[in-house]
Amino acid sequence: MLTEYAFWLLSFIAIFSGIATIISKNPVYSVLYLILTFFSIAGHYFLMNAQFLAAVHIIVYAGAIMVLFLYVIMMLNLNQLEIEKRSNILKMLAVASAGLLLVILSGAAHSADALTANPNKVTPAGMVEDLGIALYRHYLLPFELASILFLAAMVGAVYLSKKNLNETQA
Amino acid sequence: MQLTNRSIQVVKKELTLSERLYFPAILKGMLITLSHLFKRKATIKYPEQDRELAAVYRGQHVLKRDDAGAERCTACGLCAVACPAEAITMESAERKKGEEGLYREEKYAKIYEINMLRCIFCGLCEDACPKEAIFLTDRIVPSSFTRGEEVFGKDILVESMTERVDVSKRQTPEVLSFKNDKKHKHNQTYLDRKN
Amino acid sequence: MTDSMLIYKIILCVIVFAVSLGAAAYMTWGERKLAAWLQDRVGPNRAGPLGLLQPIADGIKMIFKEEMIPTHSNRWLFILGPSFFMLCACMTGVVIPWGAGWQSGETLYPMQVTDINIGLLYLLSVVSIGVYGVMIGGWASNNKFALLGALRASSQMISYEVAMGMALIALVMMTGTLSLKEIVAQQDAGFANVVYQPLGFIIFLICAFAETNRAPFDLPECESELVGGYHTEYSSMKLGFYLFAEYINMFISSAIMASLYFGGYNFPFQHELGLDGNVLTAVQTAVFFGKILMFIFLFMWIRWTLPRFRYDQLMNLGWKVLLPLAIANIIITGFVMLFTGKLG
Amino acid sequence: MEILHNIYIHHYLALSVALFGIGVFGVLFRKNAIIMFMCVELMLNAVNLALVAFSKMHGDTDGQIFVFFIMVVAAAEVAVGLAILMMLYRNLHTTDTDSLNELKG
Repeated sequence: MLTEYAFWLLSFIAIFSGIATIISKNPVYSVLYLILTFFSIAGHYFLMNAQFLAAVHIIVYAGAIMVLFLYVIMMLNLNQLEIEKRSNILKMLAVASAGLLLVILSGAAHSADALTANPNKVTPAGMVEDLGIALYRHYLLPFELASILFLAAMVGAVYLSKKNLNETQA
Repeated sequence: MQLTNRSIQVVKKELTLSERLYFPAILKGMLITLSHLFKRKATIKYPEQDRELAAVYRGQHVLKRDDAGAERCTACGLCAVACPAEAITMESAERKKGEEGLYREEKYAKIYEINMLRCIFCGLCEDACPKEAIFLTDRIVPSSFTRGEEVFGKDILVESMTERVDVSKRQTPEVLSFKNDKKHKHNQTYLDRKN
Repeated sequence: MTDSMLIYKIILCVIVFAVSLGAAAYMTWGERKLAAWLQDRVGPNRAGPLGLLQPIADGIKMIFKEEMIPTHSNRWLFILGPSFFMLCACMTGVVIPWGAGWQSGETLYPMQVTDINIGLLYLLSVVSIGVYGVMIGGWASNNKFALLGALRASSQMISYEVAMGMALIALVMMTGTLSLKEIVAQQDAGFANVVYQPLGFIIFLICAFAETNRAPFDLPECESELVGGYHTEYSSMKLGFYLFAEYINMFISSAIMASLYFGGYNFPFQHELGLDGNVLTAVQTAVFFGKILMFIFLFMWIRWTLPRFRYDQLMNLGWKVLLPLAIANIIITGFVMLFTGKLG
Repeated sequence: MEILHNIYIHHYLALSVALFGIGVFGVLFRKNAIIMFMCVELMLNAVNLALVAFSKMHGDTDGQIFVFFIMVVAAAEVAVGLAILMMLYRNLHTTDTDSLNELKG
C-alpha cells in the first residue's frame, strides 16, 4: 500500500515539476524544478528496486549535469531573460504536435496493458552484482566505446570553451 | 649602484623531491602547532588575576596627603608646565583660618584636573613637583563611556586617609629618608608644629 | 519489519540526528578551545565551567539576532539554500553503522538506521547534491561576492568529488561490497582497511577536507578576497545553518573515514576480552566515537596549522595530483588483487 | 518495496509518456536554448523510466544497462552542448534560438 501511495505522490511531483520546468520564466527556477523531477524519477527507480541506478541517476543527473546547467546560467547571468515572444501560430503548432505525440504514445502504452510483471523472474536484491556482470561480460564493448565517447566529449568541451581560439593557435 | 653590502642575491633554486612532496613540511608545521598545545598559556584571567606590573609602572595619578591628612599640593603649577600633553589644569585658592588640617600650605588647589585622555603617563609631573604631592601609581585607569568621565578631578585624584596609596616604589630611599626627617620644616605637618 | 523494529528505527533516527546536532554544537566549542590552545590562549571560559555552555549561548545569540533578507534577493531561494544544505548534511548519518547491534531476546537491533546495499553510492550522491545548498544560497543573495563564493564552492566540491569517488572505488574493489555495514564487518577479522589502502585513505582524507570546505581548502569563504563567501548576505539562524552544517559534515565525514578505513566500531582483540554481547556493543560504540574524535581533532589541528591554498593551486591539486594518484591506486589495487588471487 | 502490487507497467508507461510529452512541448514552446536543452534531458529521462520499468517487468538487467548508456550519452552531450552554448553566448550575447538564423558566427 505504502509503495502505491509513494508511486502516485512521486508521479504527481514528477509531472508537476516537469510542467513547471517549461513554464518558469526564470531559468534558475527551471533548473531547480528539473532537479525535483529527477529526484522523483530516482524515487521511482527505488520503488522498482533499481537502487544502484537510482543512486547513479542522482550522482550523474542531479550531482553533475544539473550543476553544470546551473553553473552556466549563473555565469551568463541569464536570470533577466528577455520576454520570449513566439508567434501564436507557432505556439498552437507546438501544443498540437506535442498533444498528438502524447495521444499516440499513450495509445501505445495503453495497449501494453496485457504486459504484467512476471513474478517468477523478479531479480533479488544485489542489483549491483547483476549489473556489474551484465555490464562487464555482455556489454563490455559498448562500455569501452562509451568511455571513448566520454574522452571525445571531454576534449571537445575543453577545446570549445577555450577563451580565444586564435590565441591558442598562435 | 651598490650602497651597502647588506643586499642579498635571491636565488630561486629547484625544490628537492622531499620539498616538492610538501608532506614533510606540512608534518613539521603540524608538529610545531602541536607542541604549542602543551605550552604554558600566555593568557591570564584578568578581573580575577592581575598581571604582574613592572616596578616602575606608571598608571593613574594620586595627589598625596601628608601623615596628618593635609593635602600636599600647593597649586604652584609646575606640573602643568612640565606636562608635555597639557593634560593638567588647576585653579588655586587661599587657605582660610581653621583649614590648616586640610591644606598644608597657605595656597592650595581648589580645582585640580587631569585629562586622562590626554595624559601620556610620562611621569614628568611627578618629577616637577617640589612638594612631593603628585605621584603616578600602579593602578590602571578605568575605562568609561563618556569623555567627561575621563577628566579626573580632585574627588578621584586625592587619596583618602582610610585607603592610603602606597607610592614608596616610586621614591628613592634617599627621598624617603629625607621625607621622614622632621628637622626640615618642609616635612613637618601642622600637628608637628603645634606640639 | 516488525512494529517494535520500526519504532526502534525511528528512535535510532532521532538519536542519530540529535547526536550529530549535539556533536556539531560542541565541535564549535572544541574548535575555539583547540584554536586557543594551539595559539597559547585559554579559549572560551566564561559561560559555565570551561566555557561548556558556550554553544548554548552562541545558539541563543544566533536565534535572536535580527534576520535580514536583502531587498533584491530571491526570497524563497534565499531561505531554501541553507535549509537544503542542512538537510543534506543531516541525511548522511543514516547509513553509518554506529555499533554491532543490541541483542534483545531473539531479535538483534542493529545500530544503523538503514543498511542499503549501495551505502557508499548513497553517501556520494548526498554529497554531490549538497552543492545546491551553497549554489542556490549564493545566487539568491544577489551579491557578487556571494555568487563568486558559491561558484568557487561548487566547482571545488565537484572537482574533489571525482577524486573521492575514485579513491572509494579502489576500496570497493578490495572489499567487494558497497554496504558500509559489510565493509566494517570485514575489518573485524583482519587489519583495518587503511593498512591495505594507505594512498586511498590519504586521497580520501584530502578530498574530505575539500568537500567540507575546511582549511586549507576553505576557498569558498576566504575573507580576504570574498568577504564571507557564499554566506556574505546571511545573518541570524540561516547563517547558523550554514556554519552548523559545515560542522555536521565534518562529524559525518570523520565517521565515514573511521568506518571505511579505520575499522569502524571494531577494535583490536575485542573478542578476547570476553565481554557480553551488549556490553561489547557499548564499548564498540565508545571506541567508534573515540575514532571520530581523533579525526575531528585532525580536522581542527590542520585548520589551525596550514594556510589557505590559492585557487589555481587548489584546482591543480584536485585534477593533476589527486585524480591521477587515485587512478594509479585503482590500477595498483587491481594488480595486487590479480596476483594474490583475490579476484572472484 | 520489492513488488508493486497494484502498479502495473502501464502506469509507468503513462508517466513516462507524460514526461516525454512535456519535454517535447518544452522544446517546441520555448526559445531559450538552455531550457530546450533541459527539455531534451527530460525526454531522455522519460525514456530511462520506461526502460527501467520494462527491466523490472521482465526481471532482467538489460533495460538498466541501456539506461546506463543513455546516461553516458546524456553526460557527454551536456558537456559538449553547454560548451557550444557558452561559445554562442560569447559571440552573440543571447541564447535565443531565433537569433541563430545565420550560418556565419
